[in-house]
Amino acid sequence: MIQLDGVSRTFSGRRGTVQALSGIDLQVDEGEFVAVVGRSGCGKSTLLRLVAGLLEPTGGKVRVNATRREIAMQFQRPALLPWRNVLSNVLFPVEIFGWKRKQHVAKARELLDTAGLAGFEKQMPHELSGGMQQRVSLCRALIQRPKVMLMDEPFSALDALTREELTVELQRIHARERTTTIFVTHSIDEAVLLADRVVVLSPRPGRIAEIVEIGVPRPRSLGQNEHTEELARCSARLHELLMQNTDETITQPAG
Amino acid sequence: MIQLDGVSRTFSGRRGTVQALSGIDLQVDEGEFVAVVGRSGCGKSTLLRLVAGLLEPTGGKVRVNATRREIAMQFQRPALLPWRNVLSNVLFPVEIFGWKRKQHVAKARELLDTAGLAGFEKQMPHELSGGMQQRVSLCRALIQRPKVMLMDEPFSALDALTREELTVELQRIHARERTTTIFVTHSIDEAVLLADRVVVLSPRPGRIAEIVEIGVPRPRSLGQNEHTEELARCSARLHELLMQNTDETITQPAG
Amino acid sequence: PDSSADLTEVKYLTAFNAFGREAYAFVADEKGYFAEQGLDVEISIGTGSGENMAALASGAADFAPVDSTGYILTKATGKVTGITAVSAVQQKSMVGFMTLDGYGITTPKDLEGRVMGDQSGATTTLLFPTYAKLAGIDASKVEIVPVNAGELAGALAAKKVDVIGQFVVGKPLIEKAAGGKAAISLPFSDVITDLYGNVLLTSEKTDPALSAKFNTALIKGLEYAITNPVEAGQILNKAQPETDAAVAAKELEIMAPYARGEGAKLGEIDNERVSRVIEILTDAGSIPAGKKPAEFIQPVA
Amino acid sequence: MVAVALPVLFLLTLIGAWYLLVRLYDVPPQVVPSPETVGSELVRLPEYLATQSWYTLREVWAGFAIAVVIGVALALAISASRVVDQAVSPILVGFNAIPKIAIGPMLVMWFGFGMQPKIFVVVLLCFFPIVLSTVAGLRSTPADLIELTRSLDASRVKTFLKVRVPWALPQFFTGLKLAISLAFVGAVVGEFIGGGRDGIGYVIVAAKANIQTGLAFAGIFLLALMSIASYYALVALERLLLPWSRETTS
Amino acid sequence: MVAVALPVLFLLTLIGAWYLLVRLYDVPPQVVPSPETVGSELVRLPEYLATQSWYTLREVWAGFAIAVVIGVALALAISASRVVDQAVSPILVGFNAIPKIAIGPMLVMWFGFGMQPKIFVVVLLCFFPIVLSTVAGLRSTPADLIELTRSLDASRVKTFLKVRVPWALPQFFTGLKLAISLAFVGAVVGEFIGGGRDGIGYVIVAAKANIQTGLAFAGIFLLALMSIASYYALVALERLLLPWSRETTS
Ligand SMILES: Nc1ncnc2c1ncn2[C@@H]1O[C@H](COP(=O)(O)OP(=O)(O)OP(=O)(O)O)[C@@H](O)[C@H]1O
Ligand SMILES: Nc1ncnc2c1ncn2[C@@H]1O[C@H](COP(=O)(O)OP(=O)(O)OP(=O)(O)O)[C@@H](O)[C@H]1O
Ligand SMILES: [Mg+2]
Ligand SMILES: [Mg+2]
Repeated sequence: MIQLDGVSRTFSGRRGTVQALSGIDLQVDEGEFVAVVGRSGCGKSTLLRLVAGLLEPTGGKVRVNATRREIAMQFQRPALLPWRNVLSNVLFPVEIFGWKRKQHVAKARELLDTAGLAGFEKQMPHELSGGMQQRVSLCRALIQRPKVMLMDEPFSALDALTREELTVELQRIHARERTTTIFVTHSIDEAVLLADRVVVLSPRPGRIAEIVEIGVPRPRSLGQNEHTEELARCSARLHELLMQNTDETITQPAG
Repeated sequence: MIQLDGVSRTFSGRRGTVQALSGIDLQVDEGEFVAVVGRSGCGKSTLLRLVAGLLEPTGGKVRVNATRREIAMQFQRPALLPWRNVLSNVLFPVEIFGWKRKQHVAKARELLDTAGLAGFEKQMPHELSGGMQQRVSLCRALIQRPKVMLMDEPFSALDALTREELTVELQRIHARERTTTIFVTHSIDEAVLLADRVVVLSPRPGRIAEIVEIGVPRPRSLGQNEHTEELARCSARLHELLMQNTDETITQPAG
Repeated sequence: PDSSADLTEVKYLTAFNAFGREAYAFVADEKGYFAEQGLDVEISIGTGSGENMAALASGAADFAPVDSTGYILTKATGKVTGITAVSAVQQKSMVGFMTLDGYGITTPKDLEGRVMGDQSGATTTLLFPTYAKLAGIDASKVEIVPVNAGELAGALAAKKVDVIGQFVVGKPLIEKAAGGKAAISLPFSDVITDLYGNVLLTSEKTDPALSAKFNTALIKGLEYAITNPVEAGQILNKAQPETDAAVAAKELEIMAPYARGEGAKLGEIDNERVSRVIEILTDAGSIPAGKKPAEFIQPVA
Repeated sequence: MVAVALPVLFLLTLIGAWYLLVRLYDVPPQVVPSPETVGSELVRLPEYLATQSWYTLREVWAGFAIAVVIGVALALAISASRVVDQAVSPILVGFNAIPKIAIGPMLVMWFGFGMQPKIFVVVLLCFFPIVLSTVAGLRSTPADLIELTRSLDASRVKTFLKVRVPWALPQFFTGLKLAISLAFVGAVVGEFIGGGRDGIGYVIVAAKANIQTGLAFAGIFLLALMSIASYYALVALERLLLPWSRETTS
Repeated sequence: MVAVALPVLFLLTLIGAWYLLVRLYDVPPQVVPSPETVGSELVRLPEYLATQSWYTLREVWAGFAIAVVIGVALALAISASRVVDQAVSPILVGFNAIPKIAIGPMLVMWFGFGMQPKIFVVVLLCFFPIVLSTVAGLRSTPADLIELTRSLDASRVKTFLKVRVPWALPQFFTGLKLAISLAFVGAVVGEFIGGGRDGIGYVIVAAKANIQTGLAFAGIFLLALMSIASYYALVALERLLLPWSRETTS
């Protein structure tokens, strides 16, 4: 479904050059759920942008076996349109795709409901809390019913409880629709809970340090499960991998 | 140091009225570290804004025993100035206060260093990743050396490792400077690790559900500690409290 | 210029723009007539009677020619104060109508039923009822459309109007604007004989000795310009390259008889004729009765 | 209340100052008339002045409407294509510098003395701020939002309609407010060079030529009044249409 | 390269079209001259035209500079205080509608026939877009950033200098670009009503009155050229000073 061959990406500006990603080889199969973890600034968002076709790689090849419209991207920042209320922000992709608005209003309300935003349909984005804005943007991505879902820290502004609820919901959707998903997160728990494989990126330049397979059947939940041990093992391994990267000297933007 | 008496706050707009906070009584003593947890949208940011004097309460009284300049606020969103590079964004409060820029450049660099942003001083905000922007805004708040520090989910966009490093740093600063701190977070671990007391807000309207005392001596760290049991107990209690709120029906903005 | 320290500085405005009819001031300057009188004259371009009178009244300019009729009308009705006429640039008024060959207007009578374009506030419009009465035509049968001075020639050429208010000296320019078509003028002086053309105005506060010196030089320039129109046209063109030397020469040729008039000295202005003008205007109901020539002119010695 | 009381108060102060200046400095009345003269002219010719003002107001709004259509079309073309921008913008700037007085002969030749030439001048004077402000607005869309539309594979047209245009509206309104002010200037210039005896601009110019300074100033007063009314009509429209813009800024 | 080539190409196309139109429709040369005539006039009087253009350019930039100072000061006052806004803005709008033709006598009375009255008219014509755009820019600061300055207890002045003003700069430049275009219009109007015989605007008007249409168009051409050059000087300055604005928008 998604294939990256030796992909690298450099940003060059007036203030020097930053190599964000280097030599990334990754294949994501149809229906697979891949989590990406790595330190802040290691190139996770850049990776998603490359897959979404929003950035061109400066080296290597990115191939995605889906049309642009079949790929949904949830950005790290909510990116809501300030002149639209919550409901019509969620319906934005529907309008862009030229779908019938009427047919999707119910779906949008349902999504907002699930996200705990029932009753806020008419509010404007600036009247929402940070976490609420993030949930609106999640609903906006989900209404597309995409074949490929790219999520950039979708739950970062949410409390543990809402996070859990939405994690469950996400697993349900993934089970039902077999959406190929790349999910960037800072939470190892989340990664282990949701993903088939977890990609660990090492920072500057972002390289794949290791890919950890989570061989636990679904549906999963943390703590109350016969596979607790396996999950704990994966978590520990991920921790360890992320720790390793600390030793590496943080490189500066080459001037 | 900080005293809230029966504070409530309502937002009324053309799309109805939302009661964000109601009947909040809270006292924070000098040097105390208070964490605030609660579901997304329950009024945590509103609480901080009230303490910072950025919002007027619609009911009750807010008293803070510090001048405005002695209060530093880290916002939920980075709010960096797009025309200033990283270093000069960090130095922004210095300029506003009319302090000597020269004397603070070293301090700013040191903070950026600690935050893992060495070498990025000259980059512009839009060239940074989400987490990097958040760290810049943290440095900007810290350069004030405030008596009162209000932090709104300061680590939400950071990976576990960076988070841990900065938590340690924050504890160190708090131990050294005795900064009175209110710290909004979604991470129960973080709350338990850092706070003297954890305020649990129940959602809509935000009320104080309970205040949990963390009676564990400092410095603390998770897992490798003789007080593990006590910490675990606190965590469990907080989880439980947050869970309770789920039952409450989520109220809508009254139309 | 280095001797300008001991010259008296004088600000002069042309009547309107820098057409050939204004060349005499440039000639006086070029030939050194002003300097002879100990004057350092700065020639600026006038933008019309009203502006010129306002400039003189406010002291922004020292001398400026203005159409005599317009001046008397304005001053008699109290709209301007503190200025006076010292001499006459043209003994005979050059105001009139102009039309093009083929438009079917050759006599005043032909004006009836036609559309006339004229600048608002122009003497032609103001005096048209008087003109009509003396010429025996029905003024109410002529429609007057206000047209900006700069667009008159174009409007006539495009036949948006049949006839325009225009100084007789405007003939060569109108013909040029019409692409060479012959222009026909109907001068007011054919019907109303006593009107002066432009008179030289100055503030009532101006030193008469200065007025006399300036007038002497200016009239000397006028004499030279109408006697040597081709050279005068070139002098003008040298100073103001926007002008057309040939057109200017032709204008001056047409102007010569109007400047000289019949029997008077060049530049002369006298009470008797002014009182006749006042009579005409009083009869026409344009000015209140009882005005005296001395209120309008202070001829130079 | 206050929104009306304040400018009226300020205006009265200005009129007082004017009165004093005219008195103290002995300004000749043919240069600046005293306020009473102006007032008495307004009272003397109410009907005539109303008719002429109404004529000008119609010119202004007709020309303004046309300028909005043309201006927006040009702005869309310019911001949609670099090539159009580079080819057209300099020409537009140069074109805008052409003195309107210079096109008098063409106006008279093409249109005669009706309302059209005046509307034409109004359009010429006021389309440029609309173009410039709209282009600036269309270009100021945050990179975030454009990334969003790109991720949705939105067509250029949809991106324009759904994101760039709404985002540009506040700046577009700045352009409109400038344009309506210039439209009044245009109407007067049009009435000046376009001939005919209609419109308050004609009244001003004719009165001035006849040294009826009082009447000229009365006309100027009415012109200013219409200009203020039109401007604040746009301000009201902006408040009505763009509450979000005021709510998200501070 | 392309940035210059394209408009030149487009201009040549326009000149070609002009040439053809004049030929095909037999437009009388006294209304619209052919391109050759205009060219030959440029060649005939290079020195005179250069002197007059230079005079106008000085007027324009002097007036523009003054307008920037006045405009910015007014904009700061208006956006700093609601009272000032409500008292001054309507007056400003009305004031801006005053036909410049009507103030000719006052100009001459105050300033005489030198460069000052023209500079004055330039200022009158071009300060308004600066005020309006700057006010709009100063008011468009995101609530986020103002909250930041409030949390730092920044004074109003510091908030202005360090946040509002930088944020307003892109819109300020839109105002400047409009203003410089209007400054050229103002210079021509000033030269027309202000008397004197200097400046390219005077050349245009005088040449037109003398039916020297070729020369008038040559003047217009030079005026347009200066206008384009000035405009793009501002564009270049904007690029130099505000890279962040282009980098954060799309
Ligand atoms: N400016 C505003 N106008 C209207 N309603 C507002 C405004 N600001 C906040 N609210 C409402 O107040 C409530 C509390 O918001 P607040 O931002 O304090 O939540 P929070 O606890 O910080 O949430 P999060 O964890 O998602 O950041 C929300 O329901 C929100 O919709
Ligand atoms: N537009 C840009 N211009 C210059 N450098 C950029 C740009 N975008 C990203 N970078 C750089 O690329 C690197 C990776 O950025 P990216 O946003 O992909 O990080 P990330 O892994 O998503 O971090 P975070 O977890 O903090 O969001 C960073 O060092 C950043 O400075
Ligand atoms: Mg990221
Ligand atoms: Mg919040």
